[in-house]
Amino acid sequence: MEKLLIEIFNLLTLAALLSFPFLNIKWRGYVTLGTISTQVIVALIVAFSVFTNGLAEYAYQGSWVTGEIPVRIDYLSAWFILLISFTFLTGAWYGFQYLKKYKDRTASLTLHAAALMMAYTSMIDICVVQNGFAMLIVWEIMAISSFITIIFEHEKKETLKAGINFLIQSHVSILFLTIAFMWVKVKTGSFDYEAITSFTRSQSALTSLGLFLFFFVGFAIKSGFVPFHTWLPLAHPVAPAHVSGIMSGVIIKIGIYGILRMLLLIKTDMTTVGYFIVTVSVITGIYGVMLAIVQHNFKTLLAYHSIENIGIIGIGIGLGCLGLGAGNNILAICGFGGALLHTLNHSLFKSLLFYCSGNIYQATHTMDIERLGGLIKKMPHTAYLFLLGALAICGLPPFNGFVSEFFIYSGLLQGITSAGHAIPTLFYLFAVIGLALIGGLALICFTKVFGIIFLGTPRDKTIEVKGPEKPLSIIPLYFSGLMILLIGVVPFLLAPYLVKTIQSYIPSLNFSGYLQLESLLENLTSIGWYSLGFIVLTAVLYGIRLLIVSGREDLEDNTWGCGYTGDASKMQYTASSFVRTYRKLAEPALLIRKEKQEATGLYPVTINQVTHPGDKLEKWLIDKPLRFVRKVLNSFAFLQNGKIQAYILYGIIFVGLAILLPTVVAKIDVLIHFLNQF
Amino acid sequence: MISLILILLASLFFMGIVVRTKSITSGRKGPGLLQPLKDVLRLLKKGSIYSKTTSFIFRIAPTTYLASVLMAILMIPHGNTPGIISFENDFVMFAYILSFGKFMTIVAALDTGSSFEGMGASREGLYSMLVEPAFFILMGSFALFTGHTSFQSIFSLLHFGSNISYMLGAMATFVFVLIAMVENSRMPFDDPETHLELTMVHEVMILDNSGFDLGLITYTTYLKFSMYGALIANLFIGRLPLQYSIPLFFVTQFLFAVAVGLIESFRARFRMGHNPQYIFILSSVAMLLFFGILLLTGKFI
Amino acid sequence: MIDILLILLSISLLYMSISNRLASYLQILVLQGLILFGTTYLTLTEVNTLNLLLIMLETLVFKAIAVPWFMNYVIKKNKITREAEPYLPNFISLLIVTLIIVFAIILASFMNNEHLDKTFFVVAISTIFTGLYLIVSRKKIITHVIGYIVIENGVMVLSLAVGNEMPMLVNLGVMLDIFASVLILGIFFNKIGDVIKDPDVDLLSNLKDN
Amino acid sequence: MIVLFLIGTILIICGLFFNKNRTVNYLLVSLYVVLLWCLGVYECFHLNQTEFTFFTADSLGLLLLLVLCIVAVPALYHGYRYLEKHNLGETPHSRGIFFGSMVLLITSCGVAYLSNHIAVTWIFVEITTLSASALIYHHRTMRALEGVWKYVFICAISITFIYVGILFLSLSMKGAGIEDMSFTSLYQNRLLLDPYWLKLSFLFIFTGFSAKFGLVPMYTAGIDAKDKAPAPAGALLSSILMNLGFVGVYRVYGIMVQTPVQEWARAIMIISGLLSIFVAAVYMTRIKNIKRMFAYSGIEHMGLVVLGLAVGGIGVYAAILHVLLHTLVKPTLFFQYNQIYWIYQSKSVNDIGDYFKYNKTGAILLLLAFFSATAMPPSGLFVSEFMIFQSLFESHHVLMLLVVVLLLTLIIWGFGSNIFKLLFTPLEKELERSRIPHISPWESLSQYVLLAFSVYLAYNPPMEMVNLINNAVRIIQ
Repeated sequence: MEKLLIEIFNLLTLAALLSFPFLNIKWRGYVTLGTISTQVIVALIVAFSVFTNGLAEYAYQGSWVTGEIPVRIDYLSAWFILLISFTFLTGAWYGFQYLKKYKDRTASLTLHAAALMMAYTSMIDICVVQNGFAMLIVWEIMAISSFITIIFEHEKKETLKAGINFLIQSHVSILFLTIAFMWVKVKTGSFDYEAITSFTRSQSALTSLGLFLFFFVGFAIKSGFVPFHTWLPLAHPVAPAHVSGIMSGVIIKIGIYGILRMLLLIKTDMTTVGYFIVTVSVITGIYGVMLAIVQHNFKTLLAYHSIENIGIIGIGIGLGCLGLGAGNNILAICGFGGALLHTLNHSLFKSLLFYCSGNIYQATHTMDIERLGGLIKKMPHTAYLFLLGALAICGLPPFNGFVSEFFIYSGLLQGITSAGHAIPTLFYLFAVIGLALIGGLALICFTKVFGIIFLGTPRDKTIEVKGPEKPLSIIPLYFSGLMILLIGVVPFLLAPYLVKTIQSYIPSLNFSGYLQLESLLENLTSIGWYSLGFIVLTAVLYGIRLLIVSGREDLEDNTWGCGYTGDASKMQYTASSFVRTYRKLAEPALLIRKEKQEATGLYPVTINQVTHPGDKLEKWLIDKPLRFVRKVLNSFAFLQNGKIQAYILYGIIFVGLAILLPTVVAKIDVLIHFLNQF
Repeated sequence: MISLILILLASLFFMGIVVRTKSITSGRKGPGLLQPLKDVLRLLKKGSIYSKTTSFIFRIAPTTYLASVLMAILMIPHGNTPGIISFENDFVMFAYILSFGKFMTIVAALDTGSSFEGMGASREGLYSMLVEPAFFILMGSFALFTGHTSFQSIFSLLHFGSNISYMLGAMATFVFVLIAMVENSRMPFDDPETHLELTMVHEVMILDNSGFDLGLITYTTYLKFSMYGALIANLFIGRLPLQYSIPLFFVTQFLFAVAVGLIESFRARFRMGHNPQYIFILSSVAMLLFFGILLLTGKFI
Repeated sequence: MIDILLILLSISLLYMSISNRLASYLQILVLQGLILFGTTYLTLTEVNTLNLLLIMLETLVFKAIAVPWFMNYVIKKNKITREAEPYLPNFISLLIVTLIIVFAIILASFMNNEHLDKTFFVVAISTIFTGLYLIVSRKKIITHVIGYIVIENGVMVLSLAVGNEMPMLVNLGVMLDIFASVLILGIFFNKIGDVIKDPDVDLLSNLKDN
Repeated sequence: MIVLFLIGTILIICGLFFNKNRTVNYLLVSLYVVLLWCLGVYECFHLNQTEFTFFTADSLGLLLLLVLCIVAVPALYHGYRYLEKHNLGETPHSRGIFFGSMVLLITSCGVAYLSNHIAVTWIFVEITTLSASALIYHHRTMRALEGVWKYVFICAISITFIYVGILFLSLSMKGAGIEDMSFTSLYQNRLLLDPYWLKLSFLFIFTGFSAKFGLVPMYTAGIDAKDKAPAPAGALLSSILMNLGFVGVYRVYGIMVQTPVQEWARAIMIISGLLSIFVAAVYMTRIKNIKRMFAYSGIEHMGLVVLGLAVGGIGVYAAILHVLLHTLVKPTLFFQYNQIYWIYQSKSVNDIGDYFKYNKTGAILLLLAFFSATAMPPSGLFVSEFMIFQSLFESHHVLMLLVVVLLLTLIIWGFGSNIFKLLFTPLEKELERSRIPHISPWESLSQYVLLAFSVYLAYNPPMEMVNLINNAVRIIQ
């Protein structure tokens, strides 16, 4: 059953690709849309049937290079299939509208469509295939096709630059994975995932830890843990909005999937792993949001927020590992549950936010927050959807972000109360503080984004906003928005699937564990209801207010300007001035170039100040080493200097050294030996 | 239920007491205790004026602000008797609900496109961000202390037996008081009565609110005060029976109000630029508290 | 007798390293050709006569007469300046060639092979490397060709060392000699000579990547 | 059969030289292709049978001969397309020379694979030099002249080196009193040979072959040759000619194994391989001439091959596989280069771009070929590269593995930034549509087939191939 479905799933893409040459561009678009939609349906069927009927497993007879290729669809795979498919659904529909602007560029569109389908297919395959070698191949197909989708607007220089950066970094990640799988292959002679388990079981915890680290780095590059995050802020702004949405929604989540999968397979000292992951994640989260706040380009900003959310997910994962290590079920449940749920939630609201940013970009043709303002009047739907997403990503009730963060919080607090010793207690507290800080910073960031972009008055009069919003560019967004609200209000609908997925980590869930799980789920339910209650309360209060003030006449006038009655739009708070106080605090952690002119002379002159936010880690970990390597390489550029004498000289040197060096070394050895005798 | 009623009652007189204290200390015969409430009622009766640049956000913000605070109040227990809403880790929701209200007020301030309100908005956001860790550390240490993670169970199990714990209680009170000060943006972090917008935090955010909305916001501030008052009171109520606990509650609220009044009349406002570091002191104090409790529970081995 | 010839050969190398004029290079080539002629005759005692004749003919006609004459012709035809234009001063060249010979002797000292007369080995190696050195250290293309011929002579000497057992290899050497020299000289005369007057390597260093 | 083949070839070549008629030329070339395939098929059925005392189709030779048969067809076909497009100064005579030397090159490579006697191999190496030089000098330009001069001179030196190496080998045989110089006898008596001379001979032979093989130290002239030769010829130079070098080194290294010299030989090869990859990295990251870039990528791959060969274990298998796949993949780049040049009339990255707009089929092919040549999965080379890494890993050369991986990443970066510039970046000034020749998608068919074939061979290798490779590996173990 599943086998058939998965094969259909793959064949659909193939068929669509083969049909392309015979279609005109319009139909290619329709075919792509249709294919992805049907694929989503198929994938969802697979996922749900797995959730209902239990694991599906079958194998292909691979060649002797790959060995047998087992395909296992367990709850984890199903969970990820679920969220990937959903994001791709909205992404494809939104992208269909988004790309209508470019319909004259048939070639690029075709390539893009093909790559999009391939990306989706390969990602689902990654979730199901369980053979290291095959996985490497689909993994790289995924990377390559997503690279092609990213460089859609390839006539821009920075697009290509960012794209190549993405390609190289994902290649580095695949190198790490290759070495890790090779390691297992050399030791066990099999690419099957189960070999990893048997191998790590037989090895010392330290070796397994090393293996895990290789896997972790490989996947962390894809999912953007600090310090491997540098490709995200470059790739997201240049990609088309729907691709950014998909990329930040699911492509980076594939990395999370990998890490979760490896945690299922690798048997090692989970406590150490937990400490490691939590530390990395807290740093990731805080660093991401700290940089997000000072960005001017809203897509870059959202990209940094993806890093932050990866941090939150990571905290969940680490917590789960600590739970496993300490044999504390409730911790493991909260940790992995929070992580899985937040993965889903983030894929929802982040894609929503990116689609909104796409609408903004297409209406105003700028991504610079500083130039925007008052868009809520021109594009209300986008504005309110963005607000929804913003509240959700800040983890505020009654939206889904809060649910998953609550999960993690309760796990951490559980840890604090149950940990037997000072060090772990402090560690959990440190994580709690991290989460709290992340929340607060996110609040600043999104009040800034929403307030500056949508509210007030336009800060740059030259931008004319192209309205009205197309229905197709809104409907997918409402779809995600609905899901966000649903998960926020009735999270227990997801509970059965979530519980099954979590249980794959805690195979032996004893009775007390079940009780705790139950209580947790009750909590979940109550949160949902209270959130709903909060909505109702607000509504009621607003209703009362309306009733009371209905009789009265409201006056309209300019904003109070302290006596100044002229056009104050230039005097509004800008994004940078909004975060100035924060920037002053965070200066040491950031890398901000300021271009500042001082007003001189007696008479008023126009001066302006610009800040360019940079990335300290990128500067120190990527740029400088790369520059150094380039320098070293270029210093050898004399080799091919066109002089035939030199060419022959190389031969002589090679032969000469090959003859001389060993003898000389031997002689030196003899000398040393001789000297040692005294 | 009971805590809700008590807090609502307290909120009626709280600001009056504060004002009265200030006037007495400055040697004036101040207004009656109910004067602030009357102001609010007067505002509620008025019609309002809206800026042309504002949108629906601006109109709904005050309501959500009030709603968030009410929602938060519903979670506060009275000693042993739980609040209307009570579940494990409810204080997490408490904090996040409050920040929801804050989000809306900040956004509303930006909605006016004024050249001042952004200032207040950004400061408000920053300060609340800085306060949040303090609150969580505090609750975390209580959780560690009592082994439970909901307001009700925490407060019912808080008992100050040894000398250290008295000290801890004092520290907790101190932190809570200061958190309340920041959250309500009063002295010494913000001077609501200054005449200069550039130096205000909260008041400058609501420059453009008028009439009913302004009334709502003002009253919400009172509510918030009494809410924190209730939290502080809960520190001492513990498992006391009602006939003792209710008077104790009001005494605490009264002392809190007087304290606020005294601080406002004798302290000068911090320099705006230095506020962050002062606010962060809270977190450090809370950390100390945490360590103290680690000592108490004997987890330092 | 053979040793004397061989030593003469290496002395000619020394002379070559310090001589400046192309003419003297050609004379040395002629000399080396003759020396090889002699050595071949004296060494290959066990090869059948026809083969021996062939080889000796090659050494005499090709090495000692044809090639030098051709070169001379080219130099005249293209009016190549008669200077060798080395990169390094002659003194250092002399030093280096001496070092090469010493190096060859040291190398020979390592081997423990009674089947080979070490003189052949030493002279051959030093000739080959001197030829390489000449190519590397001189500017003109024509000196490259000369250097190459010198290398060939060295190879010839080496092949003579095994000539008695494996005449086939010597023939191969001869073949290589003719083949490569013809190829190189062919290109040289037909093409480069016409295209570039006073051929100088610097004119042929456009294909490069730095 | 070999003899027939040689005679037939010689006749065909003479025909090509002297005939002036186009159709006759076609006929002769197609006849030759038939002859070549006949040889290939024949040798399939006469594995390990010595004929004419000097030629044995052992498994390695057979494998290489077969890929040669495959590559030769598109190479000759594209030769025709090339001559038609570049008809400036194309005379029947020059065409005759061109195809004559193509045929000569292919033949000499093919026969050299099969030869079981080092001296015979050497002779055919000389002949390849001759034919290659004729091809390089096909455009009678100053640059071409320079290229051919350097190539001929360096090759002359290198074959002299090989010859010297052979002499040393014979000296070591003399010590052991062996007369027969064929590889089989050498393999049998490898332990009797005198290590001292063996060392020297390996050193000289390796250095000599490195010119054909495309390795440090003598790779230099090869780059210019591949750059200057017409693209179809360049394709041959960078595939089957490099294989010739590989065969030579492989067989000679086969003599060294199990002798005391082996470790030393390994060291030599490893050093040379690493240096080659390094050199490739140096130039791939800075070079702007795409044709030379393809040539350098060949250097990189050969570096990997020789590493695998030296490290041993599964590396030897991987090395052979890598060579085979590289022979299929690399020519596609050169064939595609033809189309690029027709459109832009330039080979410098600076004045070409947006290829995707002008020639979609070719552009997609180039994209695929890029992924194949950089050994990113799902390309075929990934498999062999994976195995080479694995052999490095197994033999505990982890540090070396990391260095290689780093260099390869840099290479991909340089390669990629050029290729994507070429594919996607719009030009400063658009080409006027009239000047762009229309290129039919069928032009790229052969490349697609080759790439597909390489992927197939890599991921689903037919058992026969696996067995052949394993037999070839036995020489080393």
